[in-house]
Amino acid sequence: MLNIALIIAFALMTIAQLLNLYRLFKGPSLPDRILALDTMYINALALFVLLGIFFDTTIYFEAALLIAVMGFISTVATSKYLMRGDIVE
Amino acid sequence: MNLALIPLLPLLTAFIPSLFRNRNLNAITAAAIAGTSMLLLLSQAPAVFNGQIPLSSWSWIPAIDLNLSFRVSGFGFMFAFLILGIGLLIVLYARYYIAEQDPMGRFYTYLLLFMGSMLGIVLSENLILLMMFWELTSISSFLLIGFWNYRSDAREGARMALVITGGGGLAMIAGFILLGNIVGSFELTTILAAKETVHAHHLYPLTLILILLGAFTKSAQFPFQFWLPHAMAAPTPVSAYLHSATMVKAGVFLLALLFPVLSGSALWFFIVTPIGLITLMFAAYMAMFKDDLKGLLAYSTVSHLGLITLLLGLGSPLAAFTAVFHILNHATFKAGLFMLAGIIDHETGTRDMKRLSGLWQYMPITGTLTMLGCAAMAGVPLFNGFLSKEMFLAETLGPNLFGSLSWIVPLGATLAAIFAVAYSIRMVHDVFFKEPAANLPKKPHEPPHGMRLPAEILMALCVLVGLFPMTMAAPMVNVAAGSILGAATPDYHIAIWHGLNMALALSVIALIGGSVFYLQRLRLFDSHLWCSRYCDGKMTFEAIVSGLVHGGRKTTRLMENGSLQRYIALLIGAVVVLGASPFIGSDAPFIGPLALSGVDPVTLIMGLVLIFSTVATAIHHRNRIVAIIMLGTVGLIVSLAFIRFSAPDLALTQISVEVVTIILLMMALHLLPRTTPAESSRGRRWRDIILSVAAGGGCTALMMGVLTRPYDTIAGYFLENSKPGGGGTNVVNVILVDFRGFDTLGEITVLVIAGLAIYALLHNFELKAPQTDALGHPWTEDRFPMILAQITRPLMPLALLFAVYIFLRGHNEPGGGFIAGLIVASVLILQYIANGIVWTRPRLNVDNHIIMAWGLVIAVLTGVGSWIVGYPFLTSSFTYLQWPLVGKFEVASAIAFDLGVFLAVVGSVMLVLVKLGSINSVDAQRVSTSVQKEKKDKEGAH
Amino acid sequence: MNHLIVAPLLLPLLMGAIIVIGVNRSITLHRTLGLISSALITLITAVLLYQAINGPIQMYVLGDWNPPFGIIMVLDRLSAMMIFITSLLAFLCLLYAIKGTDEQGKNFHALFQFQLLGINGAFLTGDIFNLFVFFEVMLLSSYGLVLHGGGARRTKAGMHYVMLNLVGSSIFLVGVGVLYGLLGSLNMADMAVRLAHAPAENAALLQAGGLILFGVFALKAALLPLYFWLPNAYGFTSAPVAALFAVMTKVGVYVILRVYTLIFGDHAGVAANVLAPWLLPIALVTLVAGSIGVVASRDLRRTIAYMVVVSVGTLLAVIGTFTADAIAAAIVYLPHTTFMTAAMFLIADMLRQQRLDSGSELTPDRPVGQERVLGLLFLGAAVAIAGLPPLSGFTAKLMMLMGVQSHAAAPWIWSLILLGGLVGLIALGRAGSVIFWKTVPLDDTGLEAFSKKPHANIPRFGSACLVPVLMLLAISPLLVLFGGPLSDFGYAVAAQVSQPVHYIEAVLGSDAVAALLSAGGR
Amino acid sequence: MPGNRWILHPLMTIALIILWLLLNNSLSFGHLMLGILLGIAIPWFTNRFWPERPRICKRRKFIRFFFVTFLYDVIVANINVVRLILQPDIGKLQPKFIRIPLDTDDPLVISILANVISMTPGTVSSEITDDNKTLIVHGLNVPDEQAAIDEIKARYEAALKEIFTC
Amino acid sequence: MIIIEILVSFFLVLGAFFALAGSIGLFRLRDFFARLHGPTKATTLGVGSLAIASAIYFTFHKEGISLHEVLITLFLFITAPVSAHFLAKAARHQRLHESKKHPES
Amino acid sequence: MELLFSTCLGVMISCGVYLMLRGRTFPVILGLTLLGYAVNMFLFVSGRLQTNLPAVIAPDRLQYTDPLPQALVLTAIVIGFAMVAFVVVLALRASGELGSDHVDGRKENKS
Ligand code: NA
Ligand code: NA
Repeated sequence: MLNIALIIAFALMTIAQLLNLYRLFKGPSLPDRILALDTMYINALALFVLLGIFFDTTIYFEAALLIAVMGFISTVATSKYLMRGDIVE
Repeated sequence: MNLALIPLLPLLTAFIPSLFRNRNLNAITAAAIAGTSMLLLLSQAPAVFNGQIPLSSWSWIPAIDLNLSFRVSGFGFMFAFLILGIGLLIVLYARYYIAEQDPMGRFYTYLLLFMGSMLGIVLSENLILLMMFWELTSISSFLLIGFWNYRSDAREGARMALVITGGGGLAMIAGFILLGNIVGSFELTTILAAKETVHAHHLYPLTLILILLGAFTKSAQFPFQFWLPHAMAAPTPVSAYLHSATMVKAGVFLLALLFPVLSGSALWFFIVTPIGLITLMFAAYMAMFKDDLKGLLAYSTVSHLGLITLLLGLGSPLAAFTAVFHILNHATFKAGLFMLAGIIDHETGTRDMKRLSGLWQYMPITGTLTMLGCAAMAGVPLFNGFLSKEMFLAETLGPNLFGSLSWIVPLGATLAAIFAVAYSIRMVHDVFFKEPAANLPKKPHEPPHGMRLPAEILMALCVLVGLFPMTMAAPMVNVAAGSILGAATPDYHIAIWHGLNMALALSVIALIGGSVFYLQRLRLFDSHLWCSRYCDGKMTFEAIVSGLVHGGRKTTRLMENGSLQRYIALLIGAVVVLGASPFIGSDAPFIGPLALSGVDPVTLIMGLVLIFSTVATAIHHRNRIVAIIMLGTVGLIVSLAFIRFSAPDLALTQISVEVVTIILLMMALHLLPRTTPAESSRGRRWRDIILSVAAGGGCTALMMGVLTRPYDTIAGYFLENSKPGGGGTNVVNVILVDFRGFDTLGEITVLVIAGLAIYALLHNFELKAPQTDALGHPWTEDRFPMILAQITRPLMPLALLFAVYIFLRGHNEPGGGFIAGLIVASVLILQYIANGIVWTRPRLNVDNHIIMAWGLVIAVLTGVGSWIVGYPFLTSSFTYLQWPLVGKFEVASAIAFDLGVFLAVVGSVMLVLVKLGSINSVDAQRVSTSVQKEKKDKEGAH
Repeated sequence: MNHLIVAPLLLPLLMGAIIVIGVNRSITLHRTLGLISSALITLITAVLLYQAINGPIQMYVLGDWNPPFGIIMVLDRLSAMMIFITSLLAFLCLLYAIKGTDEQGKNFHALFQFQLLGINGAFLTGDIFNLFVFFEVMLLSSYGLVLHGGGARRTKAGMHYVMLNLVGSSIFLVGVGVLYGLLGSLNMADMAVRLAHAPAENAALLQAGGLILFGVFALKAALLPLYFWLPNAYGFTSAPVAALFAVMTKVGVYVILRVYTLIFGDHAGVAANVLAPWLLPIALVTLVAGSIGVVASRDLRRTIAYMVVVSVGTLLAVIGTFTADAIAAAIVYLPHTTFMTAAMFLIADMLRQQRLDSGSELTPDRPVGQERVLGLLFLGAAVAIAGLPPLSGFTAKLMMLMGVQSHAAAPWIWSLILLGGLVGLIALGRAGSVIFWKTVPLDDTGLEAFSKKPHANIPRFGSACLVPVLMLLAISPLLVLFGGPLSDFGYAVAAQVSQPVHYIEAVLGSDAVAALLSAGGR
Repeated sequence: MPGNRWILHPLMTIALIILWLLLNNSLSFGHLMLGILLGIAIPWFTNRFWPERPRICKRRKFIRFFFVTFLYDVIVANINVVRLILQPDIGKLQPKFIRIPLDTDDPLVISILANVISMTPGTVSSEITDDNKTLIVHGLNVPDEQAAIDEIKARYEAALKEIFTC
Repeated sequence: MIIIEILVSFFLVLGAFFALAGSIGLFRLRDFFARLHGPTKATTLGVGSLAIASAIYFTFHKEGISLHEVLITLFLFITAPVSAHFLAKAARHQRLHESKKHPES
Repeated sequence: MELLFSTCLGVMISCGVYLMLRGRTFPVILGLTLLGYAVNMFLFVSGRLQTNLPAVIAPDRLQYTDPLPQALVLTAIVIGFAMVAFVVVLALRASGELGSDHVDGRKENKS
């Protein structure tokens, strides 16, 4: 049963990633693309968690946490690039 | 020992004359040095005249059979005597000739260098050693000919001489090595005795040709004759020395020296004889039409060298004997004549025979001397020139290998003799007789006696030898020829009168014909006009050289068009070719035995996502920010792949590096054009696509080949020893900080270097940032949005905690100093983004240089620590401490090393990003400098 | 274990770091530290060279993890010679650099130390991936040094150099990936043993791996068609850096010699002598192309840069015969060409400064300021480089000609090497006569031009600048004077290099050698 | 909770200790010690970056707000949003920017308010005017603008103001 | 034990569903500001519930409680709105709202 | 799996190379970064593709992936990062010095 749930979850997350990818390519605006990338980060994080359960290991936890941190930073930086151009000023 | 000194003394002490300002001191020191060498030489005379060959030898570089060994053969002795004797006269002559403003000391230095090298050539026992001196004469003559370097003709003459003779020398190197290998020794004594071996060897022709190339270029034989007349741009003393007794004679010396081993074959005859004959005639012909005194003498010299070559080519013992004799005679009268030409030039200010005339009444003594010299040159009886020339004519009549065409030789010889008489008469009559010349640059008068003395001595010798050959010359000639011909030496009686014979007839014909030619010279001049344009090889030479240069420039421009795109394409292409080459014609199966593992849908789709976003990066590369975002996606999926395939550490590193990279790229993009113009031509684009597909496909193929093959790896060792030996369960990290800690040390060094280099690049460098964004909107006023500031500040401690966590667990779980460092760095960067440099920089009041440097120091010292316990660098040690309550926990030196890594990462990343951030904002730079100033003040305080 | 072996790495590393810590201190401090370090390294490498000449091959096991598992440094005669050459050259270049060059930009001395670390590391390491790491250390600091001082031409040339080498680094990793994926080891000696046992069906892949690596090394060594970055990079960078870089291309040469005798040597079974068919022809073509560049270039510094290419072509052509005698000759030629080109770069720099506006371009200009001294230096360097007696170029060239004569391609090598010499003669003769003789004005009725005194405001060079150059030049006569011992050393090196079993035995012990021989290697 | 010269930032220290234990998934004494150590040490480093002390005056209200109101709203919000997203005809949506006049000028309060708004029903705070007087919020579906404004001000701003002002 | 499994499965599917919903919003909605809502809320909550699932799972499948997944959720709840705010700000800077029908009172 | 991985890698390398052959510094840098990712993956899989066998010693596990390539890739990633950082800054410097972001400093748009 857990496996079925996992498979479903994987399936849904993969579809989600594809939808993000669509938005990433389609745009049309830059904020759209950035938003898509940010969402991909968070979904990747979700995939890490799923993998952790699937493989029955906690070894991917830090990766998940780190990806959250880095996703945030990159989104912030990119948005600031759009608003100010100058990221570190 | 003193053998070696004869050449080495002038070489090693050459610098002395140029130490003095006083011109007399210059001359005296030079004379003293040459004189000493002369004495050393004469001390060998007894032995030599007893027919011995004094030898002395020291081993030097066995690998190239180079020995410091010298010999004084009779022939060598004669040459050395000429070199030193005439050299001494030249020293005296030059003292008067060289003008005030010319650096006389330097002149004598060059002269001594040249003298030493010449002596070396004629006294060497070892071929390689001889080769060294040979090339040395090329260098020193280059300096001598170019002495008046402010004159372009001097420069060109010098360079031409250098290239021709030096180039010939290169050919001769090859020839000598071959000769030495054929014989099995480079010592002349052995070589000269090995005629049969050499002639029998299949490389004999090649060897001969290469060596002759060297000799002919040096002795200005046709078709290399042209450099010599242009060497006349040298000061007359130089010409008198180089072109009478020394440099140009080196070639014929070598021919005579190797005569015993190389001569006596048809090949020798058919190369040497014609060359000599052509040179003899051609140069004599040219000499008649030279208006320049020195030009006339130069061509006459070439022609006489041709004569000697021809004699050696004929190959009979007597011919060789005659050659030796003529070498001696020619040296004497030609040196004198050059000096006289120099005197005339010096006292009248010109050497042009069109302007000179009727000098007799001003300088009768010089005139008399010139007449004597020219008589010798023309081969008038009672002068030394006559003796050898008549013997020569006699030799030409002898049978030779031309068979039915044998008559060509005497005919050519006689013609040349006729020309010689003609130009000799001209030199006397045009200059000293006819109506006195008007408008000469100077008022002509006799030179100071010291300047005339050398010429007087030489002319006296010409006459004396002419009158009493058997007493004056025969002994020396016999010894010299004897050392060449050995047993074959003819017991020849040199005499003025041999009775009425063909040779005498030819001499007479020459004298009469020459006079006739001279009288008819005006007609001849007209007929000669065509030649004056074409007969000078200089044009050809320069055409060749400049052709070489321009061809070179074209080729270079063709290859190196300065386009990086082409260079990268070449690199990729070259590697593709190299990598593909082994598979061409290899029948082994490409895919290995291992079965492929199955694909699950999630991975498959993620793979597709990776491919799509990669391609998107390439497609969107013109719209740069979009490309960056796509690149970010690629990086994200790559880290996913690392997780998928059991590499959590890689995923952690990849994701953090990737984000920092993206920030870096955007910071740069802000100061660069936002878009890339479409500028690649269609063809170029296709070329690139093909190339990149080849590269990518190649890598795919390689990887398939590798992945489908089994391999046994050293990995097992790491897995076993990680815990017991390295004290950590995360094998990857243990490899990094322990098994291969040295790599990691290098890796953080690279980071530090990057920091340094980037800082240096950005130092005192400013770029203007655009005022509006891509859509043309002005930038938002709100530089540091409140919300971000409010969130990031409390975020900082949390992130530090996380970093500590990642750092500490690194040894046993995924993580470690590097990732911790990147986390801290990116959180600090977040501070900068949220609050700006002006707010943040002073709050981290320590120079990032110093942080990263300390990282390195700590890492190194950790490694050095293991020396104390007697282990090699970087040997790790760890132990488990049992603490009350806390329990058992591990202390490993690797942690200290990892701390170094951590600091290096934080320091370098911060250094780069902050410096990069502040290059376009003045206040930011002000802050960072003020921070440094603060520190300086602090240091100043205590 | 002989800790001295890692001293040439740790000393510059530590000193570099210390200099960085003192980043805000005076340049004098940086200079002192840099000089002390370089001098010490030179002494240490001299000692190591002495040990290597008289002793067996030594190994330093880093982290006490025995090969093939840990990283090792190996000191044989070849590596010892290379690190000594490097250190000595670096010391002399630094002596020249502290006369102002180092102030043209930031962080010169730290970068210089790290440069030293990288080069020495590349020479000493016995591990293919560690070699990559040291390549990167070497390259990145060289990037910094090449661009030191800035300026448009220099930046552009530097950028080409950087980007090409970045591509090269990626290719290196691909090559290592292939080899590790099939052999499962990184220690070069161990790779050799495993390669000897490699099955036939892996032959093509293994050869591909080896040849891909050659692509990278060829870029470093500057072989055709991968040397195009060099003339500008060396011609436009600051003189001491260019002089130091005379040894950088030799790193490529060294690595080629090392990898393709040790790993892909005769004993390498399915991948034996994989480079043999490629190296000689490529090197000869490089020699020709370089010579063409030499005659073609209008700028003295570029002329010298092309001479670097020529010397690489010569070296690798000779090495390309893969015979002991030839390798010995190459070993004799290597220090000569390195030091002499370096000296010439420095001389060209002094000339550039003392001429009015044409700098090092070969166009007539005012008379050189210190015409006597510089003329003498130039003559010396030119004679040496053109391979004329009595300097080292002549003896080295002779030894190479004699070393390759047994090889089938000897006629080609001979004629091309000799022609290369002729070209050098032509180019340097022209250069010298233009710079020292053909001074303004251009009209040939020269007396009044000659009597013209050089203009004022010419920088004059004190002994501080001249001494390092003199010391560099002084090496040449020494190489001739002690040509006997030198050539013996050359043969000794060749004996080790052409018989890699010694190396393998020193690293992995005699069992490994036995295993190697059992695989049918010799 | 005022800091003293050892414990600069009591709240932060406590938070750090808890986080440390969470990270390590352990309550061992060793980790507790380490956590306390870090909890005290880290604020020393970060003090210069976070000099302000958030004053949570009404703790009980604070707890109630975040762990009852907020959590509840988040869940509701998500269900709403998902419903809106998944509804077949998205044309019926009435997205709108609404300007909310702010009664506080405390940056912390404003920030928290903005975030809370973003996480709760159909609204994303998208800009704070430069004078910090108005918060511009994007509503995914705003049939009645005034109602939305009133609810936000009453339900969140007031509460937050109360919590963070003594 | 079965309850645990049910619980885990529930949270897994729920979380994945929410995450997907967020992406659907990103995929489907008409203009940027509308799209912003999905990922900000749904995805965050979705990942949150996945984290809960993981926490429960590891608490009962490995020895000892495992709560560190909570950290992820916490972090996302703090940062997601900020990201959203920033993106919206950027979008407004790009005048995306002016092109669309966005009445501003 | 191997085929999928190799294909992805081939595509990455192709795109990287293509970008590196462009005439402006920025695409070249993008290409270098991309190539860097690809090459790292190449080095990584030289230890073969393993699912859920991380090289972290655990008492109950017998199989592990080959940790060595992972360590190498970590080093390579860091070095690659340093290089990209440097070349990015160099591109800035060049555009400042040469007044153009063309790799050859050319002003006019032709190739
Ligand atoms: Na900035
Ligand atoms: Na190089």
